Amino acid sequence: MDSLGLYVLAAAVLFGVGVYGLIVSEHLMRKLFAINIMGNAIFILLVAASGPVEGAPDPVPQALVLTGIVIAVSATAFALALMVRLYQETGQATLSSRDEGDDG
Amino acid sequence: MTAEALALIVFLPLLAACAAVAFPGRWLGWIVRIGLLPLPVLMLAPTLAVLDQNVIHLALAGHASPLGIEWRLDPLSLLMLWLNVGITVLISLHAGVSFRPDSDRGQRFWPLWLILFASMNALVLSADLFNLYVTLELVTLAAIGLIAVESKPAALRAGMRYLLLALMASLLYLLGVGLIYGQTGTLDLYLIAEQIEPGWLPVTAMALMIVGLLIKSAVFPLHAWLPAAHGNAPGPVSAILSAMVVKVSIYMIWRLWFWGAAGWDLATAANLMGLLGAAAIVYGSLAALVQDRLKMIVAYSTVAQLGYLMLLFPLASTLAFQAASYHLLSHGLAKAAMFLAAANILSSVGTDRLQRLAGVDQRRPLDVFALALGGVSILGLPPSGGFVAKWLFLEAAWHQQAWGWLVLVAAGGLLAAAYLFRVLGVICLHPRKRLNRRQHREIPNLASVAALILAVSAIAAGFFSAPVLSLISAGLPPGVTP
Amino acid sequence: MTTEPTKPAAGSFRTGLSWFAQAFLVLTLIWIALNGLSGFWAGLAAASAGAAVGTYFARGQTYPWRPLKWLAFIAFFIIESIRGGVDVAARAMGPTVRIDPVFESHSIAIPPGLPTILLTSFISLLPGTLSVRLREHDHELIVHALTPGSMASVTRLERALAWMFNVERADG
Amino acid sequence: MVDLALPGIALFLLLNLLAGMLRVYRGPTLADRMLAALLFSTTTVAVLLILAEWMEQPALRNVALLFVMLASIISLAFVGLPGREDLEDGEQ
Amino acid sequence: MMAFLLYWTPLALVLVSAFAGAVIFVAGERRWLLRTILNLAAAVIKLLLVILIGILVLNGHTPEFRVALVPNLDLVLRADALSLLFASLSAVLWMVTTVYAIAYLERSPNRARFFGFFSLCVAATMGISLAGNLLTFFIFYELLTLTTWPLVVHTGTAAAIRSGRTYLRYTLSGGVLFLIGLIWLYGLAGPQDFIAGGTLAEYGVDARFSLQVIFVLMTIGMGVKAALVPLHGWLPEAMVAPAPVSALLHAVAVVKAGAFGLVRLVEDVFGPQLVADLGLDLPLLLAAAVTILYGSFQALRQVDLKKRLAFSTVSQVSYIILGIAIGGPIATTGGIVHLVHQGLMKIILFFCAGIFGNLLGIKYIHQLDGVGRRMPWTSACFTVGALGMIGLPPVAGFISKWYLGAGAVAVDRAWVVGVLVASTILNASYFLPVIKRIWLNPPPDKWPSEVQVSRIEAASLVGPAIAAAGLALGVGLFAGHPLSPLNWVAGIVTGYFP
Amino acid sequence: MIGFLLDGLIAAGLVGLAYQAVTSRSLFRGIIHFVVFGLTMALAWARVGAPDLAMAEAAIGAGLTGALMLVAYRRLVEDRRDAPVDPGPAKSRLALPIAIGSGLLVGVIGLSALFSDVEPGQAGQAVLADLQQVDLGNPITGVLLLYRGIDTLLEVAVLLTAFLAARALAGSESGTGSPTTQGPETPMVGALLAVVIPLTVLVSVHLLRAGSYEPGGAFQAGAVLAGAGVLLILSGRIAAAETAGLLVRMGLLAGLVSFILIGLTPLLHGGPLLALPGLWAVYFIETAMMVSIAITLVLLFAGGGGLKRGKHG
Amino acid sequence: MTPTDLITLSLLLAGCGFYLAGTVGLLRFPDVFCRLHALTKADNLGLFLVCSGLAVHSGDWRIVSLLLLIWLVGLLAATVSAHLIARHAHEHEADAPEEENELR
Repeated sequence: MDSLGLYVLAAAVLFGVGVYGLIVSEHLMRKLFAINIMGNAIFILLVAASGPVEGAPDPVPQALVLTGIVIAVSATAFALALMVRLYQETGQATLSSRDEGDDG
Repeated sequence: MTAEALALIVFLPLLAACAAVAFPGRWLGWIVRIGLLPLPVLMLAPTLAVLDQNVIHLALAGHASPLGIEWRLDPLSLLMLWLNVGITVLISLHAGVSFRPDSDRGQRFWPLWLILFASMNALVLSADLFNLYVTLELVTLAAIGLIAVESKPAALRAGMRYLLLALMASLLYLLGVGLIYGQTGTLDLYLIAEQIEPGWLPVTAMALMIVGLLIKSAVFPLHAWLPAAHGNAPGPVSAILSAMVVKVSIYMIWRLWFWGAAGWDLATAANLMGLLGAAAIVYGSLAALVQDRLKMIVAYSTVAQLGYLMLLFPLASTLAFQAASYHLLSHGLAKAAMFLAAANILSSVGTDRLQRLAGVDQRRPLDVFALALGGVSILGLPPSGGFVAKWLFLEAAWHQQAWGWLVLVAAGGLLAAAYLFRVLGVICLHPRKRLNRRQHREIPNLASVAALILAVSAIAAGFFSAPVLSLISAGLPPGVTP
Repeated sequence: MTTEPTKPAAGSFRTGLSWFAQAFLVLTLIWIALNGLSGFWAGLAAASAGAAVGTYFARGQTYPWRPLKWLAFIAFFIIESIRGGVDVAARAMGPTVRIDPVFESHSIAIPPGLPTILLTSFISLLPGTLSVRLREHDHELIVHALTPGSMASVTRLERALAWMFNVERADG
Repeated sequence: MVDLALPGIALFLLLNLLAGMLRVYRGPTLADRMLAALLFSTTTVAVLLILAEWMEQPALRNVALLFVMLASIISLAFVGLPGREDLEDGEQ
Repeated sequence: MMAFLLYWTPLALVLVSAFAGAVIFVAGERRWLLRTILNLAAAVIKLLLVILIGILVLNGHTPEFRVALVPNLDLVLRADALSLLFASLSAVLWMVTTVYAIAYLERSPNRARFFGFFSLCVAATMGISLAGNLLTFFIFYELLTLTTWPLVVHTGTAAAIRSGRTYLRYTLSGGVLFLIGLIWLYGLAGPQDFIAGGTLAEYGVDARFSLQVIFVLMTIGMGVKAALVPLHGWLPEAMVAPAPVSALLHAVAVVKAGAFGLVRLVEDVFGPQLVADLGLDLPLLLAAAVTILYGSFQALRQVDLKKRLAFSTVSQVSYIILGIAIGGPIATTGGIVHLVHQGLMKIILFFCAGIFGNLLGIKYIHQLDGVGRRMPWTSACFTVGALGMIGLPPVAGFISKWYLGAGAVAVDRAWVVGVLVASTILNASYFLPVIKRIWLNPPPDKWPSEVQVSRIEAASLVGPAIAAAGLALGVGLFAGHPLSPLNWVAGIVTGYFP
Repeated sequence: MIGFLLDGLIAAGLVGLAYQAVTSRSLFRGIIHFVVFGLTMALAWARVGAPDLAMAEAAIGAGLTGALMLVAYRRLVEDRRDAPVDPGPAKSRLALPIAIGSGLLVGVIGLSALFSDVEPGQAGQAVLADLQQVDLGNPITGVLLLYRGIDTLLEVAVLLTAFLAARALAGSESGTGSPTTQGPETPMVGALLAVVIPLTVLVSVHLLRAGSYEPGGAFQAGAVLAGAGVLLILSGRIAAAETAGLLVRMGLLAGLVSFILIGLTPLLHGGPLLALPGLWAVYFIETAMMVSIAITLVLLFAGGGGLKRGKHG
Repeated sequence: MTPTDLITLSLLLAGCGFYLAGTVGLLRFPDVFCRLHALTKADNLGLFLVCSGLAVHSGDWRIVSLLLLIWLVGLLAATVSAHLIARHAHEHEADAPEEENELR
């Protein structure tokens, strides 16, 4: 096993941790952590699991992950804004819904 | 011509969105018009080209796949494109009233709307797995922004739930994409079919992608986010969400399944998908039956109707393809109409709780009419687009001796009838109850007219199916039995 | 390219210009350090952009250049900060923690602006002292000392700064 | 020789960092937890510089530069927080 | 010009009332005059169109409108002789019903909605009558379900909503079975137009089971509307609808559509020969017989006038099915002609019941005492209708029964005559007491709730009833005329039994 | 061997930090752990041989994410009502099995993908082969702009969309709190800014330029620049405004619009869509994108529709 | 081993030592202010030594200047951060005994 395998393993565990956090956490920010962690796990896999090209690492997965990171950041920032807004409106930063059937 | 037209179809709305951000205020209305109205005209060139050549490849930046990204326009994507353009333009009529461009709301709404539109066009065209991921994210973010645009608590909560699930779904999809790339070294949807044999890794990759997309398309039992999101969003947004946004994910599943995994033996999985669809039909309809808010009923109806699209997997024949595609179309039109009508009723009465809508047909006859017409198509009663789809489904099921699916499709309409007639009954049939006049708010007629046009198109779709269906049958995936 | 940030001084155009010029010079040097002479024009553009942004948002006063004094001060400072590091390392690694923390108040004798700032930030690197907060319009500094005797180094630093900036300490 | 020692030093620094992270658990105050973040940025910079030397990836020096430039952001953001630890809200 | 007429007249016949309905919707509640004019004009135009088509058909043309709905599946509107029979019945009865309904609903709310759907309903009925293949028939059949639902629930009372729900449950489920059968049939044999004598006649016996199942599915699908026992449950409940609706439902639209569909199914799709070969005629015959007897028994038990009429319908409509199930040209003629005869007679009865209910508040049979003196014209019409139902000459009903009986004997099913006799006795025993009450019993001091109406209004209520009664007598008396329904049907039937 | 240990330590650190981030007792600790997790990711990327990603992660993780989280956290605690901010973990018996299951799944997938006879990436090979003809040293920049330009274009659109969506949320009444965290003014912050701000601008241009031949590029540069903006906001030099001024709007859109317009121009003379007409276009678009990315991120952080000079500016 | 290597190694090792000291101080010192002492002084010295060691090792003037720049900026960031954290702690926590905080 080489270092890449190590990182792949780490990615697997990270993914598990992310899933665990997503299920267990009530607070939205933690859910976001969890999702980001899952995302990072997948990014690692993406880079690690694609073989090298002519000795150098394959640039395509890296470019993909770079795009993925930007998207993750965008989504996280928006999610945080949404969470804050939700908190301002309802006093809750969780999804334990009390009044789902609001008049739309 | 085609390349130019396609480029504009994607980028004109995007540029208009930019312009809408750059010049809010007086010009916004015109910017939106420029961004939307030329699109139906622009669609002509690609349409002619597809009729002529059937499939058009467009290597972006001149680099064909696997090096670059390709756009690929075939009959199915052409249908999706038309559907998106048509429905968006029609809903925009409504949105032009409910989100007036010169208002503050409008300035927040329109850029996102245009981006959503452009991104769906880009998604439909794209033939690259990762590019699809990016467009899908764009669709999702724009859609959630639109859901939450009025910042009502329920909508915020629904948007948040949707966002979390959508992010998770995208991750699953992305994982699949990564695996596929690792296995094949290419990301082109149509190249991977040639590259991989169905070993367990490719199958897992495909499964991951499909599960992710199933979440995004809210197929039972992954539907939990949909009713709240669609039921609490502003009217035009609910309409486009139900009519298009969930559909594009299903469209992607079709692409993966029938093109990407062409030639795999997926019978068991296909039956599983079909069962999911069946469960969605039954569950969605039953859930719609017990809702007490109009928009929630319509939203659950979407959950149910999405189930029909899943029946394509077990049936997988030309007829089934035509059926599912036509269902896509007719449901899109009908559901958009119903959501718009429901939104008009909601904003007119101030609530959409069913008990308080008795007699609203006096006040908003056009909306109720649109609702009813849309409902007819949803029920699959003739003569409507929904009926054509249902008929084709039945025929497809018959030809494969798939009696279970046949009965399901046939009986599905009954379930839909149960909740739709409940709505109509409550709305129209309380002679002595009158609406409280004070709460009544006038809405411009254009809003109702938009709903009505959509509803009438859903019905009219029952009469003009021949060209569409022959188009679809010209673009069948490789693996489908005729 | 250091600053007195509370408010831009009056006659700000000239100070601004000179601040800009200094920042520009330093940034150009840094660019050369990063890239060598390749992309020099881009470097010039970057340096001027950086200097402009800095001038716009974070400008302070400028001080005349006295390279020799600065060098001498840097030597002093490096020695002192090594002493500081060794001191705290010794205390941390020792068999018992020989500290007796105390808050001290130090009234600043050098003028506000860059001298005060340097004082405040360097105090944290000196043996046994940590600047905690400025008070009384930046004239009083609360210092956290590991041992009561540590305040001597503060006075030494202040004297060095006064020497470097050619200012008289207020308390003579 | 040095090239052999470099990863060892990086490893040592990381272990060191790991030990420092204990402070985050121990707390007890918000500020204590921030200290760990601070420690983290200084240590990581060193690790990155060493890695740059060892792996012959000069770009990592740029990464290190980013670290030090942007490290203060978190401190600044932290300073804006209302200070009392009772804002830590884990337990009821 | 001729080609144009031949192509477009069937569509025009359907669209006339659809268009009228749409305009009525748009015009809204308050445009009474426009609505009335539209209603009447559409009815007249429709009648004229039917006459036009009749002339065309008599001259040996077959007007046909055809458009592809789905590739290989056409929507066909074609006026053959049988279509024309049903279409003219509908057109005539719609005409009188419209007049009646305008007066009947004079003061009730939601008239725009009512007349809008009323018109659409007629459009659907026209579509059914002109349908040139099963798909088209199905489309309009479902459309009919849809457009009659608002009429059934029109009053909006809890009972109405309940009955509306029952109605939907029955008809939509029936529609689903129909649809499955239809798909099956199309899968098996491909889409084919109606042909006299049966499109499937040449179909081999190897798909015997499939064909049997298809026949059963479709019979159930249509039997729901035709109120075959045990699928009749919705019909008595639907009596909560306003009288014109009941009249229309029972005499023309819904029930008749079901029966008409069965005629099409047996004669034009399967063909009588194939039905017999498949051994399906006897079960159908039994179902019809049971329905006739059961309906009559139930009618006997009802004290509510409209309910009694409803069960009477259940029983009478099955004569049609009985006729086609017996087989042979004579009985078939009797059955099909009963389509017309029953329509005319039943509409009289419902008109009259509506008048009694509307003007005097009479709901139950015992309240009819002496009404003959209060309302002699109406009562006379009622009597004509009732006697016709019993089968007394010279009213039209006699002719049907005669042909049925003769036909049954002709194909060696004499036991059916027994059914007919029993049914006649039952008919007599639930109608004669009513007639006796009307004419012989003394009137009460006070009617349940009497309403004063203007002369015009009264005339437009009673007029249609009289007209219908006249027609019912006329077709009975002039059954020998070459253009009478009887001869018309006889002409049609020769196509089935070459 | 030592390298392996190093990697092991980093990997273990990642896992531990992640676990702490989602389960630690208080939300604040979770945030700290998450930020540190991001920084460790940068190390991991460096080790995996992806310095571009390390740089991106550093720029984002070191500055933006942490600041975003902390500011959001501050808004939560400031606006605190009766309900506790963090209700703590939910009890779920299924969580652990599901998590372990999915972790195992991903592990098995990942390892078998790693050890299966992986096809050398066709796309990657094609990129490396094709890049020889172009004077662009960094293949990743090549992929991002030349070969998969639409991805990048849409990625900028995603960023813009996130901002627009967040702005749409802000509503008219709630655009109050600019996340200026500076309490009483201290000259130290001024000193910091005076050094860091010009330097970040310089470094971002450096990274941008470097992007064409070594790790770096528009996103990294934009993120660094955004870091400068965040610093300025935190120190009160810039504040959130209700609406954006013309300059901000232009900057916001520059990347997307210039990419689209330049991408459309080849169509005028029959060229393929999005084929950039030369390296100048790459540089131009990258510069515009850097500005756009920076401004978008700053606006997202500021939580308003625009920027204005703050009270400490 | 060349003399350059020797210098490099010893500088690096010394740097490690100071890092270690910083961490030990961080763990051992009683309150946040004392810990800040350890962190700022020891770690910055450590960074300085590591940088110098690497500078000696590489010998390229551009790398040296980059290292110098990194160190200077790090120094500034560290002192400012330390100051800010100290001030924050001083403002907010002087009145709140720490042991209570731990449990809250």
